[in-house]
Amino acid sequence: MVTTTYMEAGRRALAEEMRRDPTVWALGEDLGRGGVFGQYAGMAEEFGPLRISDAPISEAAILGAAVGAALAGTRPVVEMRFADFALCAVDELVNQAAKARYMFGGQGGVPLVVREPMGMWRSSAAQHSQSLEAWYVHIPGLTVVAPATPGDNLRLLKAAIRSDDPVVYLEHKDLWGIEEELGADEPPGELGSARVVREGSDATVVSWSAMVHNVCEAAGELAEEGISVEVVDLRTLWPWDREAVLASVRRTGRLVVAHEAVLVGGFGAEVAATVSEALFGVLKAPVKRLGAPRVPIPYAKPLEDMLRVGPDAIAAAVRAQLLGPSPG
Amino acid sequence: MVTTTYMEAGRRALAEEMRRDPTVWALGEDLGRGGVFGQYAGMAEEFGPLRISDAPISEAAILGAAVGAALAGTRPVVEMRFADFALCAVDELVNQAAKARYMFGGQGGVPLVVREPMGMWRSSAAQHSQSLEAWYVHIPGLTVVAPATPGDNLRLLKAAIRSDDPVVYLEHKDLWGIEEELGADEPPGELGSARVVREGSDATVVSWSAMVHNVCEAAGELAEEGISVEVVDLRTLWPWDREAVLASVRRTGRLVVAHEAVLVGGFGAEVAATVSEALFGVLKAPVKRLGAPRVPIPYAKPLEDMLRVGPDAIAAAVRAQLLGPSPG
Amino acid sequence: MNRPNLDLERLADRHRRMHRIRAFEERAVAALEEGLVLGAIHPSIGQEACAVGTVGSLARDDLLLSTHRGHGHTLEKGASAAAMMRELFGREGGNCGGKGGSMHIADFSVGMLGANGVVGANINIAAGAAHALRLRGERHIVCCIFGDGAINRGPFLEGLNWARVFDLPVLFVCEDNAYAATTRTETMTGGPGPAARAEALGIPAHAVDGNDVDRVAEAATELRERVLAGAGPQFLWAKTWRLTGHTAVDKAAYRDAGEAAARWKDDPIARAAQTLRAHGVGENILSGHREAAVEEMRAAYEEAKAAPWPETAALYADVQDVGDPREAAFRW
Amino acid sequence: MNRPNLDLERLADRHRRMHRIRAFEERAVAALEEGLVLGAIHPSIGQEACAVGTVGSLARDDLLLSTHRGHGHTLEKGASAAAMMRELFGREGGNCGGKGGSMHIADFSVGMLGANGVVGANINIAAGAAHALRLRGERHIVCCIFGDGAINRGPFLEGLNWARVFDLPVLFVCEDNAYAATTRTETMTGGPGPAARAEALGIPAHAVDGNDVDRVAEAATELRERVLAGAGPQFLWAKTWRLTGHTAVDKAAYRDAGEAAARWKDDPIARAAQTLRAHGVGENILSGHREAAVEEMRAAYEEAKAAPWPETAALYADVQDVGDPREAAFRW
Ligand SMILES: Cc1ncc(C[n+]2csc(CCOP(=O)(O)OP(=O)(O)O)c2C)c(N)n1
Ligand SMILES: Cc1ncc(C[n+]2csc(CCOP(=O)(O)OP(=O)(O)O)c2C)c(N)n1
Ligand SMILES: [Mg+2]
Ligand SMILES: [Mg+2]
Repeated sequence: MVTTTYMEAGRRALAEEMRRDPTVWALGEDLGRGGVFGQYAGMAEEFGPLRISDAPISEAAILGAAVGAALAGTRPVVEMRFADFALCAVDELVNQAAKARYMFGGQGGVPLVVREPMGMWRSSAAQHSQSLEAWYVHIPGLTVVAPATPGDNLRLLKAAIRSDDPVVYLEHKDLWGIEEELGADEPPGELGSARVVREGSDATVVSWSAMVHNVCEAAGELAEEGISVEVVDLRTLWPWDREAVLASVRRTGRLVVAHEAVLVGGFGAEVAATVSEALFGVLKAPVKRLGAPRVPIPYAKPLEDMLRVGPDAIAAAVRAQLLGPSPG
Repeated sequence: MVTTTYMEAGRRALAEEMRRDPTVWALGEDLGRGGVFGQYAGMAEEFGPLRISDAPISEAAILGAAVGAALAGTRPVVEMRFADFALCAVDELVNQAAKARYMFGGQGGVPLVVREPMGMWRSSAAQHSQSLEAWYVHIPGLTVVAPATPGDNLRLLKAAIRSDDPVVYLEHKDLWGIEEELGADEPPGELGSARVVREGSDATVVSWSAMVHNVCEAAGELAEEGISVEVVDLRTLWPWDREAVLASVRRTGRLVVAHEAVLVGGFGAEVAATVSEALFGVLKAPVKRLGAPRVPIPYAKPLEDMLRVGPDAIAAAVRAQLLGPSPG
Repeated sequence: MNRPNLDLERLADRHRRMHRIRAFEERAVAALEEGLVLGAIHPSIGQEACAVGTVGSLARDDLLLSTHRGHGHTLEKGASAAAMMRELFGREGGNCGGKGGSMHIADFSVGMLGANGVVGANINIAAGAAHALRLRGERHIVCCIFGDGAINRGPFLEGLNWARVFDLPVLFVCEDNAYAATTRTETMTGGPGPAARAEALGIPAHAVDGNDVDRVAEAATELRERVLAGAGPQFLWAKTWRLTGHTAVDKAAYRDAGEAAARWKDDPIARAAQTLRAHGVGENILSGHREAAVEEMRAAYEEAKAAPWPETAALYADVQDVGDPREAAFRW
Repeated sequence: MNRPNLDLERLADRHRRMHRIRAFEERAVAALEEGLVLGAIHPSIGQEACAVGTVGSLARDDLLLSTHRGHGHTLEKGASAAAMMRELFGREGGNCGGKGGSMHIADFSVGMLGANGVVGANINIAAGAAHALRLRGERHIVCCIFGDGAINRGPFLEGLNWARVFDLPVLFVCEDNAYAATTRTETMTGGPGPAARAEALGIPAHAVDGNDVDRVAEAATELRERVLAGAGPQFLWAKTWRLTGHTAVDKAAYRDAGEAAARWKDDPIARAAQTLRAHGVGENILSGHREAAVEEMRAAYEEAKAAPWPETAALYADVQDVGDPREAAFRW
């Protein structure tokens, strides 16, 4: 077992896949010097500049070229630097990558991974902090992954690279440094399978990415009060593990969905709508969503912090659930 | 009263606003020859090429320039031709237009309207048919409008042009030809107010844009069976008229939300999640969402038609609601 | 005109192939009027010399990325006219199983990786396909065709720069038909145009009379050789004219009827025929090309008309390997 | 060096202003190390001649669009250093109320319409601002500054083409510091570079030694005059060098220490000082500039440190006029 950070896990996944499959390569700005967060440190040295390829500041070309390279038989891993910059290449992702296999009637596939470091991180303000996973889930053809732990980052990035379809792979910048003991041989994970992080009987809390850690903290707090929370980490948002969530909520009768993204139109709405419909009559309380208010992300730390869904808010939402429904 | 098409209503709204306010202007490809659907017919003749401005095939520049022109004191109305091409200008809309007022601490505003003809229309296939309203609702700073009738297109486009914030204005291509009698003097509508198209007592059906017409058809059918449906047209998706929807569902106890967009992650999820939470215990049946399966839009008409949420599907969903909840 | 390299047989063959494209599109336009072609189509009538000259000069293993106006390119790359017609009709057995239509036509079996409904989007894709060829050590080229309107989109800069920086085997072809939809492209284009822009990005550019099929073919062949020889990306600017409307239903009323009439005199098919005639090729051969093409496309039309619609299951096929596309839509 | 137009007083003033920028950024870097500046900052140390030469040559009513590396531009346009420091600290009274930070700094009261966190995004915005000036019949110009890395983004082509086609009053300035983050820009740039690309889009381009503040100012002044006179957009390519890392925490270990040391000898402030010294300007004046600047920024720093955080209500202010941003998040 090796102590491995979330960042190192991503590096390891890519390196192991590149050793295994010569058609895997990575492209993005500054990769030759290790990438902007150091996620590619040492890789150009091992794999050379052709397979760990620098790129001009041309997001549309980075993603568009990856589409072409995928159609022509390679497996590009695209580094977008910040999820926000992926907005410079949306036609390439949504109109091209996601639809090519379908529009061409299955003649070709687009096995590419788009790594998009997401989320709030150190007062990065409105153009460097967004969480837009809900957008990608809405687009047919895209697989969407948002790992919360080093182990999942290792295993799911491998799975993403082996997928024959385009995968939007969202790493959370706030998680780069977290650590986990990982084995020398970690096989690819399964896309679409959730993880029950903690079992519980009074309420289920569903989340993904960095939010999972806040949820765990809240669950710990609540345990001390005698409230038993089941924590489900979705890990993959498309496909999402509906069965696991429904099974959990069937047992607990209560659901809170928490995410960092803006609440309105967030992926929590999909989870809440699905569960509210499927478990109507089973739910003991209305499904509660937690997310950011609908404001751009401000710079000043106290304001930024107000946007965060912290352990306290999560714990409060669970407690409120246990009090039963509020009058409609 | 004048018989007015949905398309003509848009033209009239823009012309009336341009006559009223010299800072209003429109820009987009082919506008000088009336625009791709004829929505700008005759306007270059009245207002000249400076105010009805042609543009190169540069969607990023069209929208980006509109942001600059709005920051510098004019009110640009951007024509995106097909909502799908707006994906070539997402940074400009989401990272720039939507956030400028906030990031700059209120120093400047971005009063622009982005007209995006949306939706399925005559086998236009995967890159000319999308409905992505859910994306825009998720973005702080954007107002989102999707009118269903000529009258609303006239009144709400005026309101959008007078708004001091960026408005994503989604006209449905399938509605261009529908007609309504409109007065000579139609004041701007109110952004954020829904319209009860038809009153009813057994179930509420919420929709917007072209889907409203299918819902009305279904309601007519159901009326013959003795089922009384209240039809709510949201008209504006952000802000959306939560109060009107809740008031209606409080009375009927049942809700179906229908939209043309992909169901997963569609705006229907927001409506369903909100109502399921707010009216827990009041609902007589689980909120039912109707939307497209998660596939790119195919070309062949029989396949395209399979994606459509038609009056029959809506009627069936309402009937199922009246049978009560299915077992969870 | 001085024709040092005139090869009558070759020109005759090109004349025949241009007629195939013309006949395919005339058939498709008629079928659209009948309601059999479902979506919009963009005829390349008047531009056939570009298709035959450029795509006809590629090897089968070369890759091709085309545009919304890509019937001619696709035919020349080797796709079956019958399969293409079925695709335009949205039928089973279309190249894309009826799911793409004219704007997304593709035939991967002959290296045609797709038309594109988004102007300019094929440029970055082409650069990336060439990147893959390089990574895989394959000695082919990628040919990327786009219109004069596409040079005003960002991907033109990004994709050409990409190909230059990574020294990729791409032949870029700007098929300049003077219009972008209803807009005279030059009114929306700053500077001297396509070639200057390519050169400024470090890519050698060559202008050619796009209505002279032999000249286009010579230029394309020569540039393809250079690309294969490792000279890096090359740029061909073929000047032609769009003889009909932007789409099949566009009457092009925004342009001068006189000019259109004059341009018809420059019809590349007529020009090739004139040269052939001047060199003694018989009228029967020339009209034979036309008739054979018309007959081929009539047969393709009949076949397409008789073809069944795609199976219902096709709706959910080839979306992606994981996840159920019907999810939620019909589930609970 | 031959200095026909040397105006000692003017150069001295420019020297003083360059020192203000330098001192502001040195203060900000120190404050970042203390944890007082919250987000990333991109110092323009070594590039002050570009800011003073270009922005210093604008009129107050001219508009300016800048980049992530925009402190110098913003100061020169007339923003208060104290307000800027408060912004970097995320405090009340910052130019953007603490909601923007360094990458979104703006001061609309002096025509500075914003830094930008997205490389190249300011180019189309600038073209549009100029479009508005034209529509409103105002006789000002828009100045748009971007880096050498931005010329590889699509908006460079689209925005410059836009300005040319509509003949807009924009002065584009490429502040070429040889790097884009850790990348030597020339390795990712096809063709001869910024000027050639501008020219290919029909915009006259002019290269200038970006470390010679007088030359930059002369060129900018002249080009601004041309723009005002109706000559259409102009392009200035100012070649400089980034003396420190990409961000304040970047040690720039990826580049040769020798080169950096050599480049420090070309420090534009030192160069101006040398000229002034050679023409008899006293050491006390020169060091006075530095000291006054340091003192001004120390005061700005103290003031910012003492400033309160923004009020809680600021979180929900200035999102948009309609709709409740707290909606749903806290409602039911
Ligand atoms: C990004 C984008 N913008 C606009 C359109 C609509 N459109 C389709 S074809 C066309 C004209 C293209 O002109 P050009 O590139 O010269 O090709 P041509 O049609 O002349 O072959 C336009 C504007 C589009 N398909 N994609
Ligand atoms: C679209 C986009 N891609 C990438 C980045 C990350 N980034 C920030 S600054 C920078 C380098 C910019 O280089 P240049 O334009 O030369 O400006 P400089 O930093 O040298 O002033 C990069 C890549 C970004 N902000 N926006
Ligand atoms: Mg054209
Ligand atoms: Mg630079």
